[in-house]
Amino acid sequence: EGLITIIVNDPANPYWFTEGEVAKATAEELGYTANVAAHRGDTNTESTLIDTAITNRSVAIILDPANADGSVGAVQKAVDADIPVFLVNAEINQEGLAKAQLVSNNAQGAALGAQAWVEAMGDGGQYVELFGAPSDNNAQTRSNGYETVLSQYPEFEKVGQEVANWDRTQGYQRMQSLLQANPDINGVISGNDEMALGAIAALKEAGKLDQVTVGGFDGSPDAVEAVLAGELAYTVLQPVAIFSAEAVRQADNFIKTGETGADAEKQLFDCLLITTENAGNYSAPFVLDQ
Amino acid sequence: MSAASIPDARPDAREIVLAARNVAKSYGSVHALKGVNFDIHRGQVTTLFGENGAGKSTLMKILSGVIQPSTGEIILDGQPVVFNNANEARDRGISIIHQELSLAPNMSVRDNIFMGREIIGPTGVDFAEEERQVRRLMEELEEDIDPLTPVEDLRLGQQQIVEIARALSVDSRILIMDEPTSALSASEVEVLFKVIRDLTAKGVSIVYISHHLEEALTITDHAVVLRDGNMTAYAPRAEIDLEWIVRNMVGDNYDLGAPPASRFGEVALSIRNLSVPDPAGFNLVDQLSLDVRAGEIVCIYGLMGAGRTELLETCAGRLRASGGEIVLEGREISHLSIAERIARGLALVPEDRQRDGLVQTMTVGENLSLASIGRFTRGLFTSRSAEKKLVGDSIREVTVKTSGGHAAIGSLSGGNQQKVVIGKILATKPRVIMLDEPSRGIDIGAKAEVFRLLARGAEQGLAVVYSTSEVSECLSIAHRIIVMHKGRISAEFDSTVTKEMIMAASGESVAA
Amino acid sequence: MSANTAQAAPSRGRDFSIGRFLLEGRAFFALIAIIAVFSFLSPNYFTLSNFLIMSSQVAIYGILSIGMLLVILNGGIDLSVGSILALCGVVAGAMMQGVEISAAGVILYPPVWAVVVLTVTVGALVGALNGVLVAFFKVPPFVATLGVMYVARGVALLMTNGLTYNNLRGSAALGNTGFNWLGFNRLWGVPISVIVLATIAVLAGLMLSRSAFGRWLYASGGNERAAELSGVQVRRVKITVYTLSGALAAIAGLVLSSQLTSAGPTAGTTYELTAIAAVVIGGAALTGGRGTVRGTMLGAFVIGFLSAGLVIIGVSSYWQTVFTGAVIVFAVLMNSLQYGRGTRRG
Amino acid sequence: MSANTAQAAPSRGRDFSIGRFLLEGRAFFALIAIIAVFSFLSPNYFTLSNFLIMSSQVAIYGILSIGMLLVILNGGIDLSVGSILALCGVVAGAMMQGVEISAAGVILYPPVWAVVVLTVTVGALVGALNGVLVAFFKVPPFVATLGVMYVARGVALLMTNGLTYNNLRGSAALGNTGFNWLGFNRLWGVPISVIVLATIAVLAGLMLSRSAFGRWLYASGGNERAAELSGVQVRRVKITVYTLSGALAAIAGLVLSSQLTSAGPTAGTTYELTAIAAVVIGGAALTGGRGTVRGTMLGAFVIGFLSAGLVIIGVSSYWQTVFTGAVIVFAVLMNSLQYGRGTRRG
Ligand SMILES: Nc1ncnc2c1ncn2[C@@H]1O[C@H](COP(=O)(O)OP(=O)(O)OP(=O)(O)O)[C@@H](O)[C@H]1O
Ligand SMILES: Nc1ncnc2c1ncn2[C@@H]1O[C@H](COP(=O)(O)OP(=O)(O)OP(=O)(O)O)[C@@H](O)[C@H]1O
Ligand SMILES: O[C@@H]1[C@H](O)[C@H](O)CO[C@H]1O
Ligand SMILES: [Mg+2]
Ligand SMILES: [Mg+2]
Repeated sequence: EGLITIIVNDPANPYWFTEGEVAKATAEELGYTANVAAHRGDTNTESTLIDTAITNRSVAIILDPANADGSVGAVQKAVDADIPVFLVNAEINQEGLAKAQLVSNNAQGAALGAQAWVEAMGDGGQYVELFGAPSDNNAQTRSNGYETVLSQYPEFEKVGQEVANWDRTQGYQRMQSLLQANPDINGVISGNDEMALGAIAALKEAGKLDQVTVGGFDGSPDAVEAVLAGELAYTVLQPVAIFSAEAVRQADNFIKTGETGADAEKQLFDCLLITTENAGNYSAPFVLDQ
Repeated sequence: MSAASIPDARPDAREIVLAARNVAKSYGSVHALKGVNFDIHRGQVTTLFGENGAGKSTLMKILSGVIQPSTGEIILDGQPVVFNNANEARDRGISIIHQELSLAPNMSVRDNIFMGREIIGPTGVDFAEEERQVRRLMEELEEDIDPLTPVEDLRLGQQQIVEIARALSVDSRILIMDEPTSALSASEVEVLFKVIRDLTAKGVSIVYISHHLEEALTITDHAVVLRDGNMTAYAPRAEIDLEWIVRNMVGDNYDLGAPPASRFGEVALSIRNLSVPDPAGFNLVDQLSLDVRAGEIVCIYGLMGAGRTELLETCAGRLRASGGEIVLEGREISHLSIAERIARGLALVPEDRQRDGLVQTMTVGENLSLASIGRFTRGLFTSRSAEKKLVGDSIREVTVKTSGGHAAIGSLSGGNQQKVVIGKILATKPRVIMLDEPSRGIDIGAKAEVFRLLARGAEQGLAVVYSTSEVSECLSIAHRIIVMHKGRISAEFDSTVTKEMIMAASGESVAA
Repeated sequence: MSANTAQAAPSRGRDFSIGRFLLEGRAFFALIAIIAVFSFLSPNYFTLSNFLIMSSQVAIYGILSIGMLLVILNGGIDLSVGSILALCGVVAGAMMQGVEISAAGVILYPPVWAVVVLTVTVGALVGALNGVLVAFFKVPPFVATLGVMYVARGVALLMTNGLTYNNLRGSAALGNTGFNWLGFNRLWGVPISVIVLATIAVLAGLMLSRSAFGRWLYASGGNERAAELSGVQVRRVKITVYTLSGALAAIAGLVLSSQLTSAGPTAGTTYELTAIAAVVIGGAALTGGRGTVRGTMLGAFVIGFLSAGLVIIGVSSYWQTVFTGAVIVFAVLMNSLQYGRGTRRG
Repeated sequence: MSANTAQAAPSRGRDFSIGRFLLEGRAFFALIAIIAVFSFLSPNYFTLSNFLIMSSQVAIYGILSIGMLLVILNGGIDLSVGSILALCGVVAGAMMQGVEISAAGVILYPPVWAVVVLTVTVGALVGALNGVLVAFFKVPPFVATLGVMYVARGVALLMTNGLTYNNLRGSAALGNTGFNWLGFNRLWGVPISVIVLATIAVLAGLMLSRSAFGRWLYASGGNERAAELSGVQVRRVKITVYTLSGALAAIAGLVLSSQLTSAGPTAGTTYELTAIAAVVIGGAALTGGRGTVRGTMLGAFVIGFLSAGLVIIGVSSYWQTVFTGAVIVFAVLMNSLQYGRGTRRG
């Protein structure tokens, strides 16, 4: 049927790994061949990979864009070469280029997470936030979402915020220093699970995990395990397995019919909350049975 | 030689083209020059004598603009001048051949000769014109060196010729030569002297520095002696001889010694049919055999490129032989590493002490103890007291002039650095010591001390092999003199031989 | 002089130039091998359009590696080029968005040529900072450029607050269109970026082989003291090469942001390593004084065509990492074996 | 010899050791200054618990930089330590998950001590590969370790397919508990990682100052040819230092994955640069032969305490990047000014 090129960010994060694997499996199920490549957040590499997709006469490109602004040119290039592009996970700041942009509803997810966090925290207290890579729109969206909810609860005082670039080790080190600066915190809210897991390791080392509530985002397998272990209060599952499969299906539709089958270019997929109660339903990476 | 070589006792001031007046130079607390007056006469050769560290090179660097004096003046053609860098001096007709080779090994002979003053044509550097000039210079110097050969492919002597050619290519009025012949063969020195005579006949003034005193005497018109940064004597050629120089340089104990009356023991080192190949295919050392007995001192004389260094480095284990045996006290050692050979009692004092002898980042003491750490290691760690004792003993034994073992090695003069290298090797308690040109670049006083040291060792049963390029050094402490030529032994003499016989056997007179 | 030296010199000369040939030949053969293998593995590899595309990808690394070559010839190293690339991209981006002059209360939109000139100037200045640190303050190049690498990256991040400037297309109304010309257009079918690379390579090649400055650079890289004593202004040479490297990084930044029509502060991370690898695969010695533009270009194409080929045949990105490392070591191992013989006296 | 040398020696000797003092003093003063400034800016900085935490953060970099120091003393450089750290973390992680012996059809769970030993062995072997490339194949250290950096990273990614091994806690049933002891526990209130660092530092310091090997290392870094002719087995020294650097990177990898109780293949990216910076700030010369463990430790603490301090007072991460670069340049600039005077003959 042709080649579908799948470009993800960095498969060293289980989230993106799943994104690539699911897309690939779906494409192969539908009879396509599929290549998974990774740009690791570098827009130049991304552009190179798009070139290659063009050279390889791909019939469609599934892309997790490296940068909301910086990836526009690369998408444009593919479009100019008449290859339909389907964006997953992150958006670009221009509409009308990609055939579809399938992303988690980060604002909804953030609100969901913040609400759960407030409940887990109880009375109030001081907290810090771990922020993702600033080049990724999701980082800001989630942070805004948290802010919107938490600003309604004046009993929670935000005493620090650090960029930890979605990374576990950085989350660990930042958390250690934040703990020193703010020894009395009792909450951590994180932009993703990797950073939250790093923070948990730091809290454990400091012997403070009992006093501190940590919230994550992504619903990665490690995080769900941590939820089950009572270390992580909750995580917000991004339905990445669903929308990356859906992106491939829309690509298939488009190839066959010229229509994606969806109403709009931007499609938001609502996130789900995972807590100890429903963690048992977690059946595969980033899949929660309902 | 022209009439100019018989100058007046008090030369006319008008003949002075370049002069230093009360020039002093200090490096921090080191006073390299302490107020020197020095004249260069038109069309004549002025030779500068002095021990290592006397300040000769420093003075020459000042005159050629490489460094600036702390105080004092430079007078060019009667006018005070200030040179801010070597280019300014070169523009005024002063050029210098530096003591240390200053060539870029990665570049061709042509590029080195025109380095920093390329001939520019309409399309960039005019390589053809440069090449033509280089060929002409090489003809003049009677050297068969291709202008396009990378300098790294030339042997040391040829590199020195390139340095000389570079200085000649400038067409300067004043040419300073700081030890230009340290790596040249006698025949090459002859050619150089002929060039110098031609130049002086054309009115070019030459300053010449050399530790080869006799050689220098044959070319000089005036002699100046520096000592400890002061000028201690000045005289025209007519009034000087070897004795005069030595007396003014170091006092009067100039004697390279005589062969010690040691009793020879068993054969300590036996070299049998040794061959060392050159990558190009022929043999640098060619089926050479030599026996050295305990207590014996053997001198290896030869021209540059005769293969002495290769012979000694192969014995020491740095180079691999392609055939033959090296037997130390009855045991074949060809397969052993350098370290193992040292442990068995065979060690080399290398030719180039800066490059192969010393670790500049370490102290005098650390250098002295480097080869014999095993002797003061107790269990896992070195014993500080044992090391201290070893260093103290070495400093005393080889009479290193230093404030102590903790001093930086760079703070020593060349001769004392050489003694440190020898002391380091002696500390390994060798049975056979090999020294490759142990006198290179060190002054006559230090030279005498080094030879005394070797003689003392031989008296105690040490077998000594040293190489030299100076005939006078063969006729000092050696019991036996071997002449090497093209990788083979071309003659063997006892200590009653004459200079002429040695030179004839080395192939020198043939070439000259 | 003895007969054996007379023999030795020319024959060693010969040996050496065969070595030279094989050396450059090797990068060349590597390139041929890479092209052959991938052409065999994928029908899409050996096409004109793919070669042009791959070449335009190589352009960025190629431009950086010419600057790197100059620095390496000088015996230095420049770790800051990736960051300078990003900083300059961001500077260009900022100017395309308009420069607000608060005193006058107006926003200035410099025309594209002015943006280019100013951006290259910024790159050159940052490069000159490296040069001054190395030449005047005697900071080892590795450290000086490492420091500048962090500082330049930090400044780029601060300038945009981590965000990316999009929309560098300018607008006709503001008189600043044309920025994407560099990255998007073609002359005689050849991408402009490739033409830029070729031009720079030819100029650098001429500079190295024909100009006095080229001689000075090789001389000061081969033996700095000797060069200095011969009247070569070694400090000026030093500052110049770092400045040129900075300027070339700026050009690479312009080409890249024009290709992407956006400029982000995290662009070019670790590109310095790729540039160094290209120079070294191309036969230059990290100790200075040895290397050619031709070799460096071959090195850049080897790396670029290899990684593009691996992507085209769909090899996992992990294997790509492994292969890149292996090729670097292998190419240089070959070089070293060769050089090892020729330079006993070096 | 002449009187002026006799004068010269002691005075230059004195000059030199004052230089030494100021040199190390400077890193020391830098540390004091950093501590003072941050203590002033934040009440939480100058507390025992913060110092312990900061020290445990320094541990990772500190262990790497001791290995780096050995390599740099030898006149080399090791860019692969960050990757080796990741590879070894992953190897340890894999063993904690159980090694399947397919022939026997069983899954083996090695006890933690065996995991540690095997992991360190793997690190040492990769380091030895660097050493062999450098010592026997004469590949320049920068290139050899750059290649190995890519290859090791690629292998780590391939081993886990990009994923992170979580749950390294082991289980009592399998007899492999205790892995998190390294990262979590404390002895006399001091984190184990700090104790590990201190132990390694003391051992390395003793090795350098008191053992024959240390002397060989300084000698071969100062002048390899002279060392060789003095009977130092320079190749063995070379291979040993790279091997030790690899082993120390493995230990750092163990400490890190034990702190995080997880091991991912992308850990340690760019840590080599931090390690180099620490060594250089600590007064070592990249040309080899000069440097001490004490200096390197100071360098590591300067970097660690600076970046932790910036986080504690809440400076933006971009400014942190800028400051890090500036401190590296500044510290080394000071060193260079000092060395510039003392080493005419070096
Ligand atoms: N740049 C420098 N820094 C410190 N000391 C120096 C410097 N240059 C020269 N000296 C010292 O100045 C003195 C004179 O040195 P110079 O090189 O002029 O001696 P020389 O007479 O040429 O000796 P040689 O015969 O060994 O060449 C020595 O003590 C030397 O150590
Ligand atoms: N790097 C090299 N590679 C190959 N051959 C070399 C090299 N260097 C020198 N040679 C050759 O080795 C021969 C002997 O060299 P060398 O000059 O060391 O001899 P020597 O008798 O020790 O002279 P001296 O020690 O007085 O310089 C010469 O023919 C020279 O061309
Ligand atoms: O949404 C994703 C995930 O949160 C991931 O953990 C990091 O990158 C973001 O874009
Ligand atoms: Mg001198
Ligand atoms: Mg010799």
